[in-house]
Amino acid sequence: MELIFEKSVENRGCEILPPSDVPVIKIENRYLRQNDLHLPEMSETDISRHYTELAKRTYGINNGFYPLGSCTMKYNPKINEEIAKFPGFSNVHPLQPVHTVQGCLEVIKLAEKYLCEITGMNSMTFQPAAGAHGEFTGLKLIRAYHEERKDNNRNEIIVPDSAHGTNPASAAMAGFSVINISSTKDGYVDLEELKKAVGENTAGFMLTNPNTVGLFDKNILEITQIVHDAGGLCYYDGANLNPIMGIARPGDMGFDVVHLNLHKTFSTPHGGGGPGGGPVGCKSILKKYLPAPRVIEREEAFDKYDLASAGELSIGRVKEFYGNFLVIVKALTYILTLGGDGLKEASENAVLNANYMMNQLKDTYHIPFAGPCMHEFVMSLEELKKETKVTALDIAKSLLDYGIHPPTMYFPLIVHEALMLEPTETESKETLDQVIAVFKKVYEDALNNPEVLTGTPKKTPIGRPDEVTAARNPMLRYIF
Amino acid sequence: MELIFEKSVENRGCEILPPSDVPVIKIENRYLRQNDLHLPEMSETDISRHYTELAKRTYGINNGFYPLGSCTMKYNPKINEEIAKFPGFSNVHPLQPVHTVQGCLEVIKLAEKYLCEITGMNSMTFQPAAGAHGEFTGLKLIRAYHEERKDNNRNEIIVPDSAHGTNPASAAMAGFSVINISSTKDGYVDLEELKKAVGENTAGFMLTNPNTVGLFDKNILEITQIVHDAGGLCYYDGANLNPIMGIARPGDMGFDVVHLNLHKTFSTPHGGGGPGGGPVGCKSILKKYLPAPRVIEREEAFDKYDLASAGELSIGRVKEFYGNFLVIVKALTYILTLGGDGLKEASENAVLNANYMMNQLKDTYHIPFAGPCMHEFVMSLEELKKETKVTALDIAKSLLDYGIHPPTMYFPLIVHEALMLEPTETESKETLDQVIAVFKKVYEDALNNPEVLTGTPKKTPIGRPDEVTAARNPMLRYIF
Amino acid sequence: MGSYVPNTKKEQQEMLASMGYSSIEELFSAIPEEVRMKKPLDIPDGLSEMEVRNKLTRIAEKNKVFRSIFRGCGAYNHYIPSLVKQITSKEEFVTAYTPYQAEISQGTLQAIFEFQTMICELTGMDAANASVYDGATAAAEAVIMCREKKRNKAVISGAVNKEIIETVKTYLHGTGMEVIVVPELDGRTDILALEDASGEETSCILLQQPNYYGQLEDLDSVKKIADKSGAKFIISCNPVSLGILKTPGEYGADIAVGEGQPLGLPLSFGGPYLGFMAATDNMKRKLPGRIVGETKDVQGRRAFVLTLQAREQHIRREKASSNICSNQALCALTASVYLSTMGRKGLEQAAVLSMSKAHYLAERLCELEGFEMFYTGDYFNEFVTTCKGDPYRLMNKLEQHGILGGYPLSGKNAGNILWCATEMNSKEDMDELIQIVREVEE
Amino acid sequence: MGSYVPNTKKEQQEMLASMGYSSIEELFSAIPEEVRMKKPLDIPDGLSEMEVRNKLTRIAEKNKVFRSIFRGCGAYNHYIPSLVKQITSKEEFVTAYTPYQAEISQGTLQAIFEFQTMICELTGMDAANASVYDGATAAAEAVIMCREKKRNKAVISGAVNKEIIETVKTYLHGTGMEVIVVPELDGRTDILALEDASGEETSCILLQQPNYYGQLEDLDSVKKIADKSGAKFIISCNPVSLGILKTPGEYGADIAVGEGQPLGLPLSFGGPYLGFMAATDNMKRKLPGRIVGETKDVQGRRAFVLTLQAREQHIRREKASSNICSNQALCALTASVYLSTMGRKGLEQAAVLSMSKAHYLAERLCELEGFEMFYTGDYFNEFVTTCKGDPYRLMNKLEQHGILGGYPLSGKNAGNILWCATEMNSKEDMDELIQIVREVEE
Repeated sequence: MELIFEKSVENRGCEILPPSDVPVIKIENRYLRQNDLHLPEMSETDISRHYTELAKRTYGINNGFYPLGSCTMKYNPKINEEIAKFPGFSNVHPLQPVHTVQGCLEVIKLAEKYLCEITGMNSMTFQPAAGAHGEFTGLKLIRAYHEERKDNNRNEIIVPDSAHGTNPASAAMAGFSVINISSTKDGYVDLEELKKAVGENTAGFMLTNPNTVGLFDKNILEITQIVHDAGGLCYYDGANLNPIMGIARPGDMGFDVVHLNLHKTFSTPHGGGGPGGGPVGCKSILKKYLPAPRVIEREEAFDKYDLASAGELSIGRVKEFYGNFLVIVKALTYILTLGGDGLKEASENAVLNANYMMNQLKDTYHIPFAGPCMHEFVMSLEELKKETKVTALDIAKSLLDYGIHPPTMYFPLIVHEALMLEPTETESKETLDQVIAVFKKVYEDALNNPEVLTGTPKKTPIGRPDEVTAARNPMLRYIF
Repeated sequence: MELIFEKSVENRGCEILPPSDVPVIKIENRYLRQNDLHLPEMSETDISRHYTELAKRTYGINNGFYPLGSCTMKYNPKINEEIAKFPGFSNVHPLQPVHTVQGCLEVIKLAEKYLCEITGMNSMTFQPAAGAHGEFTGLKLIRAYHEERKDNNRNEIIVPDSAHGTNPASAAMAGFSVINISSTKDGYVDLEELKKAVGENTAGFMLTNPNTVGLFDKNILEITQIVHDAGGLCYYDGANLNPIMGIARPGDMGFDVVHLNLHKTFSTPHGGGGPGGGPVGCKSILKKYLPAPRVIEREEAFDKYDLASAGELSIGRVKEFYGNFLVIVKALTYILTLGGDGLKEASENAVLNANYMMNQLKDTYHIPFAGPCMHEFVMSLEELKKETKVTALDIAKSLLDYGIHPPTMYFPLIVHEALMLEPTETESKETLDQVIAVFKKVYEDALNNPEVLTGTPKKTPIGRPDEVTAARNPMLRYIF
Repeated sequence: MGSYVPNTKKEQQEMLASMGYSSIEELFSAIPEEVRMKKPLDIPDGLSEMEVRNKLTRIAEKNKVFRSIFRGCGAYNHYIPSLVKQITSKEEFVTAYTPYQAEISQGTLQAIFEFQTMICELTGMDAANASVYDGATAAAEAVIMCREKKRNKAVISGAVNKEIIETVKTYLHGTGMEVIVVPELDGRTDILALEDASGEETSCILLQQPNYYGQLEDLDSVKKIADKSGAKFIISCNPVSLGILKTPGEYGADIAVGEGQPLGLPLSFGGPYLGFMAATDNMKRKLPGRIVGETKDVQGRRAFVLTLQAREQHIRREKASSNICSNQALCALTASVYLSTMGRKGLEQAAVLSMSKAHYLAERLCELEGFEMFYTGDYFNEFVTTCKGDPYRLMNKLEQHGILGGYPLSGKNAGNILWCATEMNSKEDMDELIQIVREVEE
Repeated sequence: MGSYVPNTKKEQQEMLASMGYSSIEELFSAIPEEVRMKKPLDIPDGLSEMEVRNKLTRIAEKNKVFRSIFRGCGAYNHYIPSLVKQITSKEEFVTAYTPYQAEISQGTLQAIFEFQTMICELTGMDAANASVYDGATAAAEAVIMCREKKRNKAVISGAVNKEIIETVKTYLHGTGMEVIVVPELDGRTDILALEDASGEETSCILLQQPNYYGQLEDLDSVKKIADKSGAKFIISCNPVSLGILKTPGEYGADIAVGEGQPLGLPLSFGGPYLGFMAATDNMKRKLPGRIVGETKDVQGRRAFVLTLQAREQHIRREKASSNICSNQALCALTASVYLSTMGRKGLEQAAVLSMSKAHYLAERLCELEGFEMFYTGDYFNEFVTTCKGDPYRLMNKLEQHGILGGYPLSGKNAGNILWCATEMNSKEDMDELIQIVREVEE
């Protein structure tokens, strides 16, 4: 379809702002832009239609099943959105005096309290804007810890090969060397590998548990012990927290730092890529390193909450102000709605739904890791590919024609031709049954009519795009 | 697609209300319902998806061109919607004390003032909820006028055959006999017919001007004079007001009563059929008959506005409270946005767009009435039908496959195989050009491949429905 | 000046030139000089969006938004789920026209079909229409539906909301039909008077349940009277109450009508609201307004269409059953989404909570000296009490605390107050109200 | 308790039974007993939607919403058109995931492509990414982009917003890169000191335009210093100001970054905001984060995809140019819709109005005794004045009138106030402010 710039007509436009009621200031020419500014010149009618068309070419959770493994695409409650739009939250300047933002500070403090309880941590910062940002922040805490102890050789972060790509990337960004270790064939941390990897250079170890193949690592206490014994700290990647709320806590597993993805576990929307929320929780030993300002609570009845600035040991600021505040509001709304019991119910049903799907599909698709799984499971299309040349990608693209968002593809890297499914707890059995039928049908087609699948999708606004050309000759903007 | 009832699962649901914080009252059995109440039992996820799917199967102004003649499907500004949602408007109880609703009363009074200026009337009631409701109310005023004068034989309302169906229906509902008169071949009021029709039984005459073929009746002063001379009153159907704002006023044409369609001329949304707004304006002689309560303005600085109850001569209430209040808010927002000049600019461009389209299409389609037209024009497919058997309906349905809403079909009744186009002023030349090209293409197809058109639409969620069966064996609800 | 005209001056000139004109003015040549406006409209200059928003913000601020509302009388302060607001704001639903073009209007049509079904379920009736303007016009249309050649008297209980009675009277005036209002007795319809008023000329009997004073009527007795006189029986009902109360269908009504505002529509100073109408199978072709029916498309797929159009004005003109054209479709959609979100249990809960809160409030109020129940029958969520002092003085005091108290009645009820409670009134709020009343009246 | 779990207990049992289990508990058998929670979460019981809404309403009411705001410092109170709010509330945009599946994500992808184009246009640069977290992290990422083997010193002006400087420092700490902050002089970067600080080890020079104090920097001189030392030149800019101000591209910047909040995002107590980044063509492959490119689909139709993914963490892992995964996509969409709605003229108008209002306010303030401009250079819409008395006392007084006054500065600027104006501040509001200041300080 046409770009908005191609719909623009010179001198067309909307009348949004009034004329000036004060003398208009002209600034010296040397400060003025020389080149024309090309922005769309459009009527409201046409802007409205343009974005309506774009919305129609976008697939949201409201459009159907969205089983992206490790992404936890659960339903985003509308009440969260409504509350985040309250003027008392959205029309507040971040630098207002603290006595005028007691409500905002209460939101942050309550969120800290509840999320610490859920994770078994003692303190939390909400400044990180996303999961990867949280990882970076958490690793900075680990760095600060070793630095204060003058343990200056600890510059290695150990990461299993099943980890999300952000883990090694964050470690590198935080200035660490990354030590990759391989997993066992069952997808667990290989204790022997870990033991070999730890040592006096070990700053920390990063893990998501349940791991990226959807299994809870039963050796978790031993794992964290090994790291601790070697003088390292344990970092918990919260991407997979959804199945264990109220059931097991990273803090109790021996983790020292954790980040959460509010946009996964705590139902805030993904927004087509963001904004997210990546708060970082830590044990007491790391509290003094947290970014500032931090919300503190006092005994007083008035101005109960205040902002404390950074202590000397703080790693410093990782973002402007206090994080993606409205995302925190939404997450808190969700927590208050579900309550302690409800969070556990959510986790239980996330696991139930995943196991149900896995069980229904296991006779058709190859499931490399035996269940029960946690909230997600991985299928391997390796054998199907050998037999029929149909790839995981082809299966995924075929699903599009049934109005289903494909699972995460080709991740984790330790499984070949992987499709990783996470149905989440907000899907009903009826939806799962419908989707299961489609998965079976697609597999049938792969066996009987493989060439049909490679031509999919057919019913989407575009077919498969040429990604190679896009990367080779990047066209990254419209040229006027 | 499935009905929401078919997606319901027993005991599923949303948690909206809290448990009771007071003792729960049980009422005597004889007051209790006996039969089960079947309402959907659904999760939020599934309700959201159900209505998303329904929205996708609905065509709004944001989806594209909507040239429904006589319906004035202009752009519905978003600022109107935003303002109507202000708690200061939407959370106000209709029976609050007047000193707590001064803002609401000001909205109604301002709307009255501006709409009287636009129409050349002296007073206005906002109680009527829609155009037809306005007609009914206006006709009641006419009845009250004659009754007070003891002119008790005046029970006939004269209506031209080009009129909207609501005109005769409203007249009948208000207890009048309807006298239909035929139009001239040019679509105007036939003065001779009118002269023959008026007499001592004439209560009034209803007309829309510009008329339903899009022409301004040049004899308008003579027409209203004939009616007045016969002792009748003149009613202006405001459905076609859009082309004459700031240019000519019903009051100046000799009309005594007028209704407006806020959802046509004043940009409030049609809502898939409503709610609309059908305020009725009248000359001073009719003011005492208006429905009550009426907003009155006082000199005082505080509580400037008050509500006056019905005088003895009032026709009485035609609706609860004060009309579709939020619709009035939206219309007032629109009027304040455009201002006097802007309203005229809107009318001028409505006429320009209609003439442009007519002119571009006139060599292809048969346009029975010579231009320039006002805001709409009528095409006749009669000859095409004779030649190719392709009907106005077929042309209309073909447009659906191009993502265009068809024009009004088979109206006015005085034109055979009519298609009536009203592009409105909020469409751009580019859109008109695209649509014109489609109209020409469809005509080409009608000549060359008539059978293709009769099979249309092909790209819509359903094809042509079987309306005959629907009416013969009505299935008006889902049976559980 | 704000403007939604996209075409630039340059484009306007191009368009004119393509037709051989040089000014827009020429397009208006058909309008006689005598009716041309000689001066510009006396309406202020247009404003930018920001100015308009500021101006209307200031106007809205002149209204008081009460944090606690104990007033009903036909407009009820119920909780509106977030999902309802979100769904009914979808542009497609908001901006679409009446669904004449079924192929691209299945969304609106199916939503209405579902609405009709829900209204039938709520009321226990067989067929419903796609809405009329409000509860009062629904009642008026229902009365008109019942007209028969030799029956031209509509009997209406005086315990029906006055606004409804007035509207029915306006609708019937001049049509040859007569309205007979039967008085109420102790807050309920005087059944003996009703029996007296009903006879072979009675076309219909209209009652409201719960009635204007919140009292529950003895509708079984009314049904007997209706049957005896051969009149149709119309019940105007509160849809939330039908979450638990006996339905019009169960009472044997021929037509059920009501104000749908409690089903997810904000108070909005009185509108837009929603009139719903449902009838028995044998009266369905007399229903006014839009009706959606299920059918199949050319390929045999389920399809919905506007049906029984032969009743309607655009086909039948002066012979139509009603003149209605625009209705309250978006409000009907709102009610559907509300009922889907609340579900069976949720609606029942809303009804039980409203009734329980009202009874708690009544009990607490009547502990105060000078306050007692003015009517003694069973009631749902509204009730009338006496007031020790001047009700208006009490209301002013409550207003200072952000509370909209009950409605001070007039006429023979002058000095009394009509109270209302819903699930929105917490015990805490009610206790606060009682405390204030106590202070004022001491 | 609220719950978004659709499956009923009955269905849960059916699902378990189909797998041969009898309780959900059994599915968790892999979790060792030692790490199981022994007691329920210490979190209050869940609430119904209505209760949650009430609870958060009360919390929100503890915040003060000012009707008039004269504070900026990185968060600006601009007008947000209604259309922007409407479009960005569309569920498809709000709830979609990162557009990996291009076939069903053309909407998000095209919107980002359009965003990239608009950011390039605003900044005068060649290529932009799909957003990072905010203006501060954008600056930090830009500094990291400039790292070269022998150049590990980033030179930053002390007139840059302190939050940005702090964030850059955090990002660089421990990476072997050093941050050198060059002092400001009379509210602008000390050019001589900057020249001294820059040399062959300098990887980049970062300035802000307009700077933290609202002053306009002499960026032409900075460009010369950058060129001379061979360092990259990064400009952090206010996007609204670029409606009229010379662009980073025109100044010869290698990278332009900024906080996109002024482009249609509400103040929101500091977030979510929007970091934008644009670079010259030869640095485009060093940009962090998502980038959308245009290509064709199998049928030759225009198509958009996430591209240059070889830079990214999910492909390159520890060798990625950044770890960024989630960004601020919906905020980027908001900025796009804002810029489309405002258009070229509208953005220029926002800039001119903001600047003009600030100058009016400054002039009026400086008519008061004890108030004068602390810095004398040209400025855009922020400026620093002295204050006759205690700035905090003045702020309290203004607060009582619903006005959020300027920001009281600290450090060597203690006692001074940093003021800001935008198109939202009417002359009337500013005159009122002046009147109050006059009264307080007399």
